[in-house]
Amino acid sequence: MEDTRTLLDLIYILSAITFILGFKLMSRPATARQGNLLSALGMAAAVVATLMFPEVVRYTYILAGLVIGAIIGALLAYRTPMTSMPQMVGLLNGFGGAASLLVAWAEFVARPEQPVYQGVIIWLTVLIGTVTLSGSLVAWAKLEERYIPTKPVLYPGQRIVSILVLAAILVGGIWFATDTAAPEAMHVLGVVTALAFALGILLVIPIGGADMPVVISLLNSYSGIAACASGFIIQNKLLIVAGALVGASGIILTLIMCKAMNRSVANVVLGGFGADTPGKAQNVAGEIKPIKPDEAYFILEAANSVVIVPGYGLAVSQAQHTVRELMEVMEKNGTEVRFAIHPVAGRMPGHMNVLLAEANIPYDALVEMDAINPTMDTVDVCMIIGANDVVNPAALEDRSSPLWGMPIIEAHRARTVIVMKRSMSKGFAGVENPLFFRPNTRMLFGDAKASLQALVSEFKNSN
Amino acid sequence: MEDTRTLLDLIYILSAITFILGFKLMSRPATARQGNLLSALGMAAAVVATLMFPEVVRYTYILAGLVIGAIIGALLAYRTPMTSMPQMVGLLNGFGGAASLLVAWAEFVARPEQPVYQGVIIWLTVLIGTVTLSGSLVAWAKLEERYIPTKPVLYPGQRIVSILVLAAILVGGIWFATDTAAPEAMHVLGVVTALAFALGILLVIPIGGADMPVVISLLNSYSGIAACASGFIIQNKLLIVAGALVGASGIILTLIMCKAMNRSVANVVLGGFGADTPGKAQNVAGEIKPIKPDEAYFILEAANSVVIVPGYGLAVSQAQHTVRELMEVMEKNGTEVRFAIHPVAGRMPGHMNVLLAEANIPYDALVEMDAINPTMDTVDVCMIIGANDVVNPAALEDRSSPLWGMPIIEAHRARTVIVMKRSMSKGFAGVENPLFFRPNTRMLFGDAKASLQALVSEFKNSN
Amino acid sequence: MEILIFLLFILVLAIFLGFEVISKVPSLLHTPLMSGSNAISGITIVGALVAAGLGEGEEAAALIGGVAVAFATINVVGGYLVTDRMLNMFKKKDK
Amino acid sequence: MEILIFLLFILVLAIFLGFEVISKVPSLLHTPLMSGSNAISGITIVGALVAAGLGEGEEAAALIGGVAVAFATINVVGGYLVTDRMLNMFKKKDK
Amino acid sequence: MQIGVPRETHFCETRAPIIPSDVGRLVKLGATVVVESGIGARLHLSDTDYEKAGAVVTSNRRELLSSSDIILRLRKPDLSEVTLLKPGCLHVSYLDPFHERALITALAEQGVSAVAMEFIPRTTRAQKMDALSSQASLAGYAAVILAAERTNRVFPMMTTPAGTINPARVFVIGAGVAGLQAIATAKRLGARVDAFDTRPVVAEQVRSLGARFVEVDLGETGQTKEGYAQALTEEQLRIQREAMARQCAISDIVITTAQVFGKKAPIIITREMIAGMRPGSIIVDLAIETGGNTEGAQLGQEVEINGVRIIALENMPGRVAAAASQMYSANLYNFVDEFWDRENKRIALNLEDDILQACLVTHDGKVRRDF
Amino acid sequence: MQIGVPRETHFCETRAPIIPSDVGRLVKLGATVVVESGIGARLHLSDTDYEKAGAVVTSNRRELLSSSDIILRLRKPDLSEVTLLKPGCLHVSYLDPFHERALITALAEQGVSAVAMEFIPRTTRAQKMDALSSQASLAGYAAVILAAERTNRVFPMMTTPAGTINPARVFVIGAGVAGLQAIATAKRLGARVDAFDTRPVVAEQVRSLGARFVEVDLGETGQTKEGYAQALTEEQLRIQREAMARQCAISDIVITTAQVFGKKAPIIITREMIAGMRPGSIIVDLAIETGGNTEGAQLGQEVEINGVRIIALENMPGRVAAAASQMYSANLYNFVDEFWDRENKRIALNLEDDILQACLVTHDGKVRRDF
Ligand SMILES: NC(=O)c1ccc[n+]([C@@H]2O[C@H](COP(=O)([O-])OP(=O)(O)OC[C@H]3O[C@@H](n4cnc5c(N)ncnc54)[C@H](OP(=O)(O)O)[C@@H]3O)[C@@H](O)[C@H]2O)c1
Ligand SMILES: NC(=O)c1ccc[n+]([C@@H]2O[C@H](COP(=O)([O-])OP(=O)(O)OC[C@H]3O[C@@H](n4cnc5c(N)ncnc54)[C@H](OP(=O)(O)O)[C@@H]3O)[C@@H](O)[C@H]2O)c1
Ligand SMILES: NC(=O)c1ccc[n+]([C@@H]2O[C@H](COP(=O)([O-])OP(=O)(O)OC[C@H]3O[C@@H](n4cnc5c(N)ncnc54)[C@H](O)[C@@H]3O)[C@@H](O)[C@H]2O)c1
Ligand SMILES: NC(=O)c1ccc[n+]([C@@H]2O[C@H](COP(=O)([O-])OP(=O)(O)OC[C@H]3O[C@@H](n4cnc5c(N)ncnc54)[C@H](O)[C@@H]3O)[C@@H](O)[C@H]2O)c1
Repeated sequence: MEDTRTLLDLIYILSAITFILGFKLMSRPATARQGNLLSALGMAAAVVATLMFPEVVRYTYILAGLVIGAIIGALLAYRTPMTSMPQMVGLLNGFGGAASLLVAWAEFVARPEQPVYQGVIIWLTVLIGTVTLSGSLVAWAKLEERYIPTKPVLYPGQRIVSILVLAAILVGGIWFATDTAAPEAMHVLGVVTALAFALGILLVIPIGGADMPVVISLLNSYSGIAACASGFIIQNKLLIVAGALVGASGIILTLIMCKAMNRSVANVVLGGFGADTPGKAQNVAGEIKPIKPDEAYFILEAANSVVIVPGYGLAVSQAQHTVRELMEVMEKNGTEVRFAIHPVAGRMPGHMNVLLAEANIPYDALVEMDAINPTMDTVDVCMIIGANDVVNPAALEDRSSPLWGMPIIEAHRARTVIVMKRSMSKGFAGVENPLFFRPNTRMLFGDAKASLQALVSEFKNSN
Repeated sequence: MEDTRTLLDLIYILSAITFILGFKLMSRPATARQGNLLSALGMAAAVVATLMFPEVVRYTYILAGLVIGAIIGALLAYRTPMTSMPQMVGLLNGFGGAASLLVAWAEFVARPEQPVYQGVIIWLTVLIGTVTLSGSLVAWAKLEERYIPTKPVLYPGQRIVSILVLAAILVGGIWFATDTAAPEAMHVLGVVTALAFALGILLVIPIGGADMPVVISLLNSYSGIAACASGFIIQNKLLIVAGALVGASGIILTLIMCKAMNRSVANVVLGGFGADTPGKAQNVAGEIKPIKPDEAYFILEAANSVVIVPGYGLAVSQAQHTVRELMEVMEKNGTEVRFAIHPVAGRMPGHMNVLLAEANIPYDALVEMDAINPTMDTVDVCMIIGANDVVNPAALEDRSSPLWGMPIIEAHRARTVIVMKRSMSKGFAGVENPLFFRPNTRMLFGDAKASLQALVSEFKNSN
Repeated sequence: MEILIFLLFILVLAIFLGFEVISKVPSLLHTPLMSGSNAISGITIVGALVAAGLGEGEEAAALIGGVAVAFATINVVGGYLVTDRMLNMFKKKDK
Repeated sequence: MEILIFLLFILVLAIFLGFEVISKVPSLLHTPLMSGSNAISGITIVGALVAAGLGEGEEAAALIGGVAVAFATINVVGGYLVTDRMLNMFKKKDK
Repeated sequence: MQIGVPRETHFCETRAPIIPSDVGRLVKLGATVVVESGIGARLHLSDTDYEKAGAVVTSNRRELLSSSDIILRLRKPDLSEVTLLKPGCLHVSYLDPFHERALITALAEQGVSAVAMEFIPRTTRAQKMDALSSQASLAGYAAVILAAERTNRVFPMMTTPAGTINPARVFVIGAGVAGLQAIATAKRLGARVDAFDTRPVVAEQVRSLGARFVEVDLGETGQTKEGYAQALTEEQLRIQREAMARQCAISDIVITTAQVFGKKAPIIITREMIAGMRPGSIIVDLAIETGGNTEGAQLGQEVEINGVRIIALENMPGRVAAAASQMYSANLYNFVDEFWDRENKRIALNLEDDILQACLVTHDGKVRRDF
Repeated sequence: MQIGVPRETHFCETRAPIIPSDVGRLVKLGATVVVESGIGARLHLSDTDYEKAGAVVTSNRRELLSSSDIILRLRKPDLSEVTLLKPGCLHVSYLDPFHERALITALAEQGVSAVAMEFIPRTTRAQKMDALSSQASLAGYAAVILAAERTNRVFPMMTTPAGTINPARVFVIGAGVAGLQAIATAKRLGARVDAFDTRPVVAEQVRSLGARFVEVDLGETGQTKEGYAQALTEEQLRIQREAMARQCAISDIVITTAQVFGKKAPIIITREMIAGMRPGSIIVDLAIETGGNTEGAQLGQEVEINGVRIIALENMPGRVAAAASQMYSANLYNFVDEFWDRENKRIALNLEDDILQACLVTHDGKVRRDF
């Protein structure tokens, strides 16, 4: 008996280790899959060990729950199209919250008499678990673009309602925890649960669809905290360790995601009430998709062939040396890098040649427009650095364009196009460039030199 | 009573947190001092809390120990010249090991009847603590260059002797742990202690003086493990946490140090039996001090004025673009960067000009030899990139040198000199360069371009 | 109380570890990592199992526990599988 | 035994934390960091204090404990002071 | 359709209007190409080279001129040759329209559709046929090379055992196409380069080549919608000259390219300014064919004033004739290609086209635009 | 001590042996400096410039020559002037010692201590007085500028709306001081540069300038301890010519600098090789003053063979006379300074010194070294 306990505890320690290692491995692309597998193994071990617990005497519900859960889980996982992954994660997360809240309820139902501190913990678990559940459901619905409008839902007095609900939950908590054995305790807890459900909705519904990933990450952290709290209820070390890991790392991850979006968490969660997303649709068909250097890095890292199209902006930012550096690191990474020079790029004939020669880019790496265009379909990434008119597809497609008829470098035909410029402003010819709105185009805004330097650092830091 | 305990435990948790945070802070130059202070505070809190322990009833020995220890500790800390710091750390570390071993002894003497597993832990603590003590003493003596020769002490059968001693200790351990209450147990433990002392000496004495820092780091990790083990003896969570932190981080630190020296731990500790150090003294007076890019970075980061002396090696490695990059990051860091071009640098008149112009280094940044020499004393760092003859002080100091009388760039007069070249090989004139052996010179070996790139990355990663 | 202190100790260490363990994650991995850690948060299944396994006279609690097991299992199974599917996409190009 | 398990849990977490907490240390900080962590390893003073504080009938153990306190104190006091002195040297240039 | 390309007859013309590879491309379009014998002689291109590319080589210039549907040439035609042309034919060349009213009237009267290369618009689409640009760019390059050859200084800085040689200072006035290329070339050679232009947008372009832009506050200057500079007021010119004088005094090489489209080039460097310059300095005046920016400059000559050598050679692109011919020839080909009706293998002038609107000066017996 | 500097009289000499700033430095040493009137005229330096720097200007050349304790000049003295020199005086100039036995005997007989600039050793310490280096380097630069001016191609690649112009291909044979500078200059201008030399150590130096080294397996070649090339065997020369022929055929500009110290320069480019080159190509022969590397090259002339222009002008450094004079003058000053006794304000020749060992050809009435 005592020995089984010890054995179980040792298994728990091992599971905790797999979770920690799993996290480590998952933060690097190369090892992420193993990390996930490892932590899944740890989870399986923990489940099996728990089933051997001396307290576990009834298996009907357990079996039923496991079978039903596994089937639904597997179906969800395999049926969901890849594009709906974020909302799926949100949904699953909500279920985790539900489980924690139910565990708290079960403990309370089983042993209504609890010391005050346990009462507090039960209340807390219910609160956090429920908020996670309802918040996740809203996030899911928003991303699915069903049931709830994607854009922020705003109404006057929003904050006050939320604060009132929260206050009511607090009062309920005090009431409940001071005497969990009181006859009305169950009802109080019931009301708290309902209010918490409402709170979750209230908190998430005013946030725009584009910010949902951050919200989901935050809710994920909550579900970890809920699990951790329920660990205190049943005094289970593994729950505490795993829950705390998820809770803390979730917060960090949320911060990282916000930073990558150039937003603060507060801005997303609070001020974000109705914030507009940075890349809004414009007149031209399609949407602008801005990216950050680290994402551009991942695109370039995976590319086998890259064509760089330099333009006047490269000269303005005097980025010729940096572009050579980028070329070198990409070539080291096994990527074929070529430069396609448009005849009118820059502000004088041969402008680009002057720059590239100064940076010692070998003549062999330069390809003429006529030579590059036929191969453009097979190019993984076409990177456009401070060029605009010379890659404007309107020259081929729009008879009314002043550029109509001019041969261009057909960058739009590459698999992915990365455009580096500072803003959406026009080029020399003063015309809008539909390339920037194409589905396969990503805009990397900023001074060309700064963007290139960021890319080079990404390459250098990653090995 | 119960409440005091809880309070104490809470204080322990806080101390543990200060240690963790202290470690974090100490791994960045800017915050290292606060980190140290924070962990000292945590330590003080832990000591005070322990003094309030209900078990602590006698204060004479405690007071005596504290006073004597504090005085000696403070004296050692303030009297030691800065240059002897590493050995001082080694010595202090040995005292920590001694304390752990004595704690184990005390527990054994106080309660000779112990379960087997406690016996094992006591034995382990004594073993590790004692090895730490004697090993540290040897390391200290080696670094002090007193009592023991600095160079590896080798004798035939070294390994066999060590293994025999270790085996005897193991046997002693089994004997001791199976029945700690047996009359001969104390003698057995005494013998184990003595043998462990010998083992520590045997393990460290064959390692050369240059590797001592690594050894001390490893012993430091041991002393953490010893503290951790003694925590198990008296079932103290703080000892376990702090000891494990030190033990684990010590191992990491040891690995990092070995990596920085381009050695493996095994090579240092085992194969290192008699390994020769990479930078050995040569005919010329003085010693070569190789450094790694990260150290060079710290020197440059702190410099207000840097003079770069380019030479033929810069051209060979085609590092002109990289040197401009380095210049830019240094200037961004607020450092004044100038280039001093020696008239005969390179292999044709104006060779350096061609390179630097290609890299777009502004003419204003170039200073002539005659203009730079008078100001050299005020230059923080003179960085010599692939130059050799043109900075050879023998031209000024050694009448027998073939370079005698040639004006040189007087790099040796700068506060610190960093020389980047691939090896110790000579320049065009084929003569030895005493500059490389000066006390204020550091050699950054490697292809100039690679070294410069490493430096640039250091600058970029650090903000 | 002693046990609570222990749990607290463990909590503190785990939180720190949680903060440390994730430091620089490329944005490419944000979603998978979120999803993977979501699966780990399904550890609450352990608590659910204990509740659902409660014996005689604890019908109600056990039933709630059973539902909790179901939810937690969806979270765990779905979470790990989804994560794996996502990561599968990032397989390095074959060079 | 329960307590031992707790201690083990704590040990494991602390070890991981130890590994994580130090990742990239510039070689400039190697010696100070070593010295600082050496001071922390003087935590054994806590054990020494308990031993030295033992009451009647434990003369011998208390005496040993007292010596242990002395050694540990040297380690702690000397360690922190030395570290501080070293770090003091690296003060940033005033820009 | 027959395309005829006569040999250039001007004594100082070293370029050829068309090179064999473009003859080949024209033949591919479905045209018959007739070239005059000796057309490429000064480029070391033999008649056989042209024949191999598919041209018919003839010595009968009159016949060539009168039988071709399209005439491609470089310099403006002699007035005497206009009457030989086939009425209704397309004639593409420089025409110097601001000074050659008579010639243009004659072309109109002959019923020729005459295109003036000078009037190709400076739009992005028209750049491939823009000979003004292609030739100006080479002129900028040639000016720097010429200056480097003539000066007794070296351009780059050289730190040598025998002392440090300071880099030459080059000052470029007018940073249009020619000026920018001059800046780039001088920079490449290692000189310290300063530049000035009245159009404010040029400052960024100058800096994008790594040179310094000399800031002078002239007040409002502006540019035409074509991108050409506007003429300055007398007061503005005075302020400019003052600033230029200071800069010239410290420069070793001054290259002037300032032009105002359709007007005489402004005088920017006066005799006093020259007197303020160091003996041994060099001025290259690239605006000489429209009157010159330098007082005392003589078309086609190198004169020395106070030890300052003023180079005002004509036909600067002709100094790098191989490159200049290649580019001009491509400009001509691109022009024909743009208006070629591939189905019927003939030229088809769409008079609505904005390029033709600008450059087709005579058509159907009428002069089509005023200038 | 009086230092006398006569004016250079050779008709094609544009350089001055000394420039005013170095006159000033010599005066500071405590010497009296006398220069001949008109010494700097071709550099636009007036007599007043020299006077301002502290020189005495005289028109009496004979007097100058016979009264000075030290004579500094550029070219070798006329045999007729040797007898004018003050016995025991120090005479520093080029002496062309391999061809001027009679001159050197005369100098010895006159009791002059004559230093031959050609014999300044190629050591690191002596570099500051090494005129061979300083002038060769400028010759390399001037050769490229001259070639760029003469060719009708442009050096850099230009991708333009009117097609892409390929970079010129430059081939440098002999990558000593002059060759390296030629490589650097051509690279700067944007050309594709290849180079060859028989000394294997040079490959790294060529690559350090970003050019391609043409690998030819000649077997053992080696260099003297002075760093000069050794003459090749006939067989080796044949192999070399073959490889060079291939490279020349694809080059637009060929610059030859191959010399073997003290011997006639090797013929590397034969007439057949020239015939294999493209018409319009250019050869600049920098070795012409020691006989030339090109068959058919004429000293002081530009000849055309099969459309290939062979430029073999003399005094190439003189084309950038300002820089060349500055450097030569510094070389002279550095020489005087090196052996100046500052206490007694006089020259003090330490005959043991390794530099003097090498370059002092006559002393005390005797010819001191053989060559
Ligand atoms: N080649 C010639 O001889 C010549 C002569 C005169 C005119 N042109 C004309 O110039 C045009 C050349 O085309 P192009 O594609 O090279 O240039 P472009 O169409 O003028 O576009 C340049 C782009 O670079 C961006 N940019 C400017 N500074 C930048 C910086 N520091 N960092 C990043 N991006 C920067 C600008 O966008 P942001 O402001 O958003 O950054 C701009 O859209 C053609 O229209 C051509 O006709 C050519
Ligand atoms: N300026 C001229 O006209 C001229 C002409 C001919 C000769 N020289 C002579 O050349 C010398 C010039 O002096 P200097 O100081 O410039 O050069 P140096 O004395 O020849 O020294 C160059 C140093 O660069 C190092 N090096 C070579 N390749 C490298 C690489 N890839 N990365 C890092 N380091 C590299 C070499 O050491 P490692 O092998 O250890 O890396 C070598 O010691 C003088 O003696 C001068 O007299 C000059
Ligand atoms: N769209 C295209 O692709 C294209 C192609 C070629 C040129 N362009 C544009 O055409 C325009 C004209 O170029 P260009 O080189 O033929 O011009 P240009 O030859 O008419 O004049 C040369 C330069 O002299 C300058 N200038 C005039 N008066 C001056 C004065 N008093 N002082 C100093 N500078 C003076 C002008 O501003 C111009 O930059 C430019 O804007 C150029 O960018 C456009
Ligand atoms: N110590 C110094 O500081 C210093 C200074 C200047 C020169 N040097 C050295 O002096 C040496 C001579 O330089 P230089 O320029 O006066 O040499 P040079 O003028 O005598 O010859 C020019 C070049 O032609 C090459 N050459 C000879 N025969 C050839 C052949 N058949 N084919 C191809 N190339 C051939 C030589 O190797 C040399 O590189 C070099 O080693 C140079 O590095 C040293």
